[in-house]
This record gives sequence, structure tokens and C-alpha cells, in this order.
Amino acid sequence: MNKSHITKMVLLVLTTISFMAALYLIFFYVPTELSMGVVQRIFYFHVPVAWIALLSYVVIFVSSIMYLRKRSKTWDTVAIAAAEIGFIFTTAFLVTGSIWAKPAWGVWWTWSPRLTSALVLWFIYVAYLTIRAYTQGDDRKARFSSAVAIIGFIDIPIVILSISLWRTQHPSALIFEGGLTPPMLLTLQICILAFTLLYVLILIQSIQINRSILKVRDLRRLKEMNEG
Amino acid sequence: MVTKAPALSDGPIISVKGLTRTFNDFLALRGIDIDIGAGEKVAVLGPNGAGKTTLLKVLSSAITSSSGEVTIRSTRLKDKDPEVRRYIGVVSHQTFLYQELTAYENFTFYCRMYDVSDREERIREIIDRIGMMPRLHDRVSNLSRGMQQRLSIGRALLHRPEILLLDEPDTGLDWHALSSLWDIINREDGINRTILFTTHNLSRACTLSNRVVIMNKGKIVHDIAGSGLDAGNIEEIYSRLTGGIE
Amino acid sequence: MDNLGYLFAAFAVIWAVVFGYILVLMNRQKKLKRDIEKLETDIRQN
Amino acid sequence: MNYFRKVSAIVWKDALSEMRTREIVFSVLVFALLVLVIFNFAFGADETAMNSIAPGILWVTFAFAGVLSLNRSFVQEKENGCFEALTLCPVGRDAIYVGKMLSSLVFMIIIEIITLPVYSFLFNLNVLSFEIIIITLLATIGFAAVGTLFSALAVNTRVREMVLPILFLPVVVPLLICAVNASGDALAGESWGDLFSWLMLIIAYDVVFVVASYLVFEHALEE
Repeated sequence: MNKSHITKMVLLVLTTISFMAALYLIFFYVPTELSMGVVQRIFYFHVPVAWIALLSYVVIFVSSIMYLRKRSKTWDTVAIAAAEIGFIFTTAFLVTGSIWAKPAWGVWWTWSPRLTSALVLWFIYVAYLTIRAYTQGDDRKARFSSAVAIIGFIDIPIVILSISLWRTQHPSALIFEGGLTPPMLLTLQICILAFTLLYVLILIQSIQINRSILKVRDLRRLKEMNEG
Repeated sequence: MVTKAPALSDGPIISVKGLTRTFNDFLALRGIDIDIGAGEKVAVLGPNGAGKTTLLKVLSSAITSSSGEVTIRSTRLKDKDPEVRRYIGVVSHQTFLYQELTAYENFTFYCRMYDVSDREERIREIIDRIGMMPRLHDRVSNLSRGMQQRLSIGRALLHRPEILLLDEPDTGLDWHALSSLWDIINREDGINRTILFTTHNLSRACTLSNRVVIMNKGKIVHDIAGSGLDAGNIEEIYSRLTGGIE
Repeated sequence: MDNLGYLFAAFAVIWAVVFGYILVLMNRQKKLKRDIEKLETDIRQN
Repeated sequence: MNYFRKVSAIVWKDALSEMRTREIVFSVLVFALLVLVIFNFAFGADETAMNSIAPGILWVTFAFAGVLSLNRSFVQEKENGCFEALTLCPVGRDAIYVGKMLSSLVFMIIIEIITLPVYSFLFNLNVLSFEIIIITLLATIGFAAVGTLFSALAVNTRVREMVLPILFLPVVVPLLICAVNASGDALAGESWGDLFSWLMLIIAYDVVFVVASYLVFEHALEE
């Protein structure tokens, strides 16, 4: 048990350090963007949150395929953990996106390619959580969620492509707009590193919690059998 | 106390080694080992939850096994080869019939799914034998439970399976109807059919089969064939091993 | 709300979400640890 | 090849039970026509507004009509354990998927064949052009491909009518976007060149999701 405890400690330290570095870079190092002014600094947290939302779905996709092949419950616990985190980060992305849209475009919501794709991604997460909530029986619940996750994951690139084709008539680089000066790029990379480390830490913690939920259920069944 | 029944032909037509099956952490089958020779008529007894239906579902390849080896006609079910199902007929609690279609249409559909070449004659032959000729073109939803059970048994015989798995075939049928159907199931066009059926009725188990297997809590607790087969003896063993008859 | 206010609001949301979720995970874990201990003692007794 | 005989047997069975109950085509058709009429009430007064959102109305109608007919597709299999009976036939689950998908496709196309003329009658737009028919056909293949898999999942859940739209609609968003834009261009009399990019995306979507649903269906529905 202590091996995973150590890794968690190391991760915690690394995450804290990188977050402090990120905050320093955002508020002191990087120059203010000319057109949008200071509010543009939301960008340095906004993009990593989107990155985590997408990364989570990759994790769900991989663990779903592994579950359908191996049918072992551990892969399913990984998928549940990643789904929860991914859904929360996608929601955070939409909220901060609209907070950013207000000063930038004077309206709480615009159908910009990035925000629209994020909204569809949000609904794909809802689809995953819905099938998981409404299916009975562990094995069937895991199998059905894996199916929805795989189809949902394949849908994401096509969603992004068709939305960008629809909104801007040319498929532009959606997440990483061009024109980032070197300091801006450095800050962004550090922020993404910080969020990724945080993500791995939360994911490990959440997986362990899901495993112990299963353990509690087994112990409860064992108790019933002894009494029964 | 498990006495091995002699296998009738060369290898067993069904061989099960160390079969386990779990449903959401409930161990439905806890290590089943049994060999069934071609032509054997095996009755499977046991209280509810003993795993009878699960065993039948695994053998019919409706569900996969959690561990262990199941070989039917020397093909391993694990290889997921659909062809092995050609030799298996299944009668389950559910009738497997489409409510909105007529008996004739249901049988035509299943004949096409099982590639039955002489479809028309086969359907007429089976319908006539199960005594459903007058109701051939009635919708299944308009038929009584007993008639649907007859159709369900007829459906399982359409493709002349060598192995027949019946899950409590006596539900919805009175004794007379079941025994008349039993002759059909047995003597059907010259196939010495291997039959595995589950039932709660001990006397029927003895009269209809030449081997009785008793299951309890996911394991085979008794397997006796031939001479030992009389209702009294079985009843005594059954109540001793499974704690009483429901 | 001038621009700085929006900046603060956006960061506040992200931090709130992150720490909120960590808190949720922590008390889930506490509750589970309690359940496991209670169940293990029960099982050990009978 | 007996694979196609099995697939055609499933399609034949679905068609037969549909003719018998007229459950899917009739009820969904009434729904589609009602939606068109309601849109007409909502936007009928303003001619220009009507034309600009005409393709949107068409595809909202088709999307929801699609969901309704897909909701019914596995109901027959759910009664009397017929889905298990299908898996006991000497054929892979993939043939079951292809069979059910084709029958859903046929039902949806029948609904569209009737809805389109009524649409062009109500909205006096020439919707029966060759381009629109091609777009509709291609998009419906995508609907049927994803819809059949999701309806097989949804039919085994508790609140089946509610689960299917939540699963189905987000995944067909790209299809809807492309179809609406392509139909808009087609209605505006654009040449094939402009429709090309949208059609390519729809075709890519169809290919990707027929294959993906085909594979996932086999594994996800194996007990």
C-alpha cells in the first residue's frame, strides 16, 4: 500500500510546485494580451481545463475497450472515475467560457466553435452518465457504458470538425489558436503540465475510492452470508 | 457422493470441466464437472437458485462461462463458433415466440434462421405432431399458455437438434400433454437425442429420464443413473442433500 | 464588473471546482474507511 | 451466402410484424406531419424567416421521427425473450445488428418518402430535388447505424423512451449539422461543388459509425 502512497505524495508535491509556477507565470511573467487586455489571462487556465475534459474521455475510451476485452472490474472503476472528473471539468470549461465571453464579446454565450464543441462534449458525457445510471446489473452496466463511451469518443473529432466547418467555413485549429508569443506558449505549457499532474492525482485517488466501494459491497455480502 | 454414469458412445457429447459463473459477484455456478453421453436423458433437480437455469444457459451458449471448459460435440464454447448452435435446441421459461406473428410465421422465421431446407414440410410435420394444426395461423398473443409452451417445444425441434435443453418444460402443461410431447421429443425422426431438462417434479424426473442430477448452491451434489432411479429413493436423497422439498 | 472582476470570477470557478471535488473525494474516502473497519470487525466477531 | 439469408430473414420478420401492427411507420408518420404543421403555425406568417430555417425544420422533424421509430425497433425482441432466441441461432451477433439496422433504415426511409412531399407542399419549397434525396438517404444511414446500437442498449434499461434520445441525439449532432447545411445549400440551388464538403463528411460519418457500431454491438451485448 505504501508504494501508491509514495507516488501520491510525489505527485502532490509536483502538482503544488507546478501550480505555483503557473500562477507566477500567469500573473507576473506573461505580458498582457493587446486586444483583450487582462481578462485574456483566463486563457491559461481555460485551455488546460478543456485539455483535461478531452483527456478524461480518452481514459474512458481506453478503459472501455479494455473492459469489453478483459471483462475485469478494475477497468470499469477507471472509467467511472474518469467520467466523473471529465464531466466536472467540461462543466467548469463551459462556465468559465461564458464568463470569458461576456467581456470579450459582450454576451454570455456565443456559438463559437470552441464553446459549441464543448457543449456537445458535455452532452456526450451526459449520455455516458445516463446509460450508467439507468442500467441494472454491474456487468451489463459496465458493458453498456463501454459501448456508449466508444461511440461517444469516435464522435468527438467529427463533432469538432463539423462545427468548425459550420461556424468558420474553414477547419481552424480549435484549441490552440495561433499567434502565441514564446512567453505565452511557455505559460500555457506549464499550466497544462500542472493540470495534468493534478488530473493524474485525482484520478488515482478516485479509482482507489471506487475500488474500496466494491470492497465494502463484498464485505457486506460476506457478512450477510455468515449471518444467513 | 458422485457416481459416474457410463458414457454411452465414444466421447461425451457434452463435457463440462470446472465450470463457474458469477452474476455481479453472486457465484451462480461454483465448479461443475459433468460428462453427458449421446442419447442420455438427464433430469436436473434442485431448489430455486441452485444454478439449474444458469447451467442450461451456459450449455446453450446464451451466456459465457466465467471460468472452466465447456465442450459440445468436441467444439469448445469458448471459441464462440456459432455453428455449434445448429445442434442445440432450447426451450426456456420464455417462449421465444414473436407475439404479433402467427405460429406459422414464427416457425418460418426460425426455419430460415436455422437453414432448415425442407421448410414447408418440416413446419407442417412439427405443427401436426404438437397438435396445433387448427391454430396454425392464429397470432401467438391469442394462444393460451399451454399452447405457447407446445409451440416453444416445437420451435426447438424445427432444425432437428441432436441436443435438447429444456428449462422446466412442464410449466403450463398438464401431465397428459407433457407425456404425449415427450414421445415426440424422444422418437423424433430417428435421432437418439441427448436431452437435459430441469424440473421440480421428482416423479416426472425419474420416469422421463435415465439419469438424475441433483444440484444445490451452484454445485452438483448427486449424479445417479440406471438402477437407482426410483422416486422414493430419489426423494430421500434429495431432501437429505438440499434440506427438504419445496 | 470590469475585466479584472471577470478574470477573478473565472479563476474562482476553476479553483472552487477543483477543491470542491477534492473535498467530495476526501469525505467519501473517510466514510468508506469507517464502513470497511465496521464491517471487518463485524465479520471477525461472528 | 447464408449470412445474407439470415439478415434478410430478420428484415422480413420485422417488415411482417410492422405490417401486422403498423406500430412504427403509422404513428411516427403522424408525429412527423404534426411537427411540420406546428412549425408552420409557429413560423408560417413570415415568409423570409420560413425559407431561412426551412432545412432546420426538415431535419428536426427527421431526427425526432428517427428517435421514435428506433425506440420501437427492439421492442418485439424484448417480449418473450426473443433477443436471446436470436443469439441462439447459428449466426453471429453481427448479422442480428445488420438485420435490425436495415429494417430500421427501411422504416425511416418510408417515413421520409411520405414526409418530404408533404413538406414541400406545406412549405412550397421544391424539396424533392435529387440532391435533397441523396442527403436524406445518406444521413438516414447514419441515423440507423448509431440508432440501432443505442436502441439495443436502451431497450434493456429502465426508462427506455427517455434514455435513447439522450444517447442518440448528441452523437448525431455532426450529422444534423452537415445535413442541415447541405440541404440549405441544395435549396438555395448551390451546385454539387459546394455540397461536396458536407456530403463527404456525412459519408465519412456513415462509414465510421456503421463499422464502429457493428463491432461494439457484438461485444457489448454478449452476456
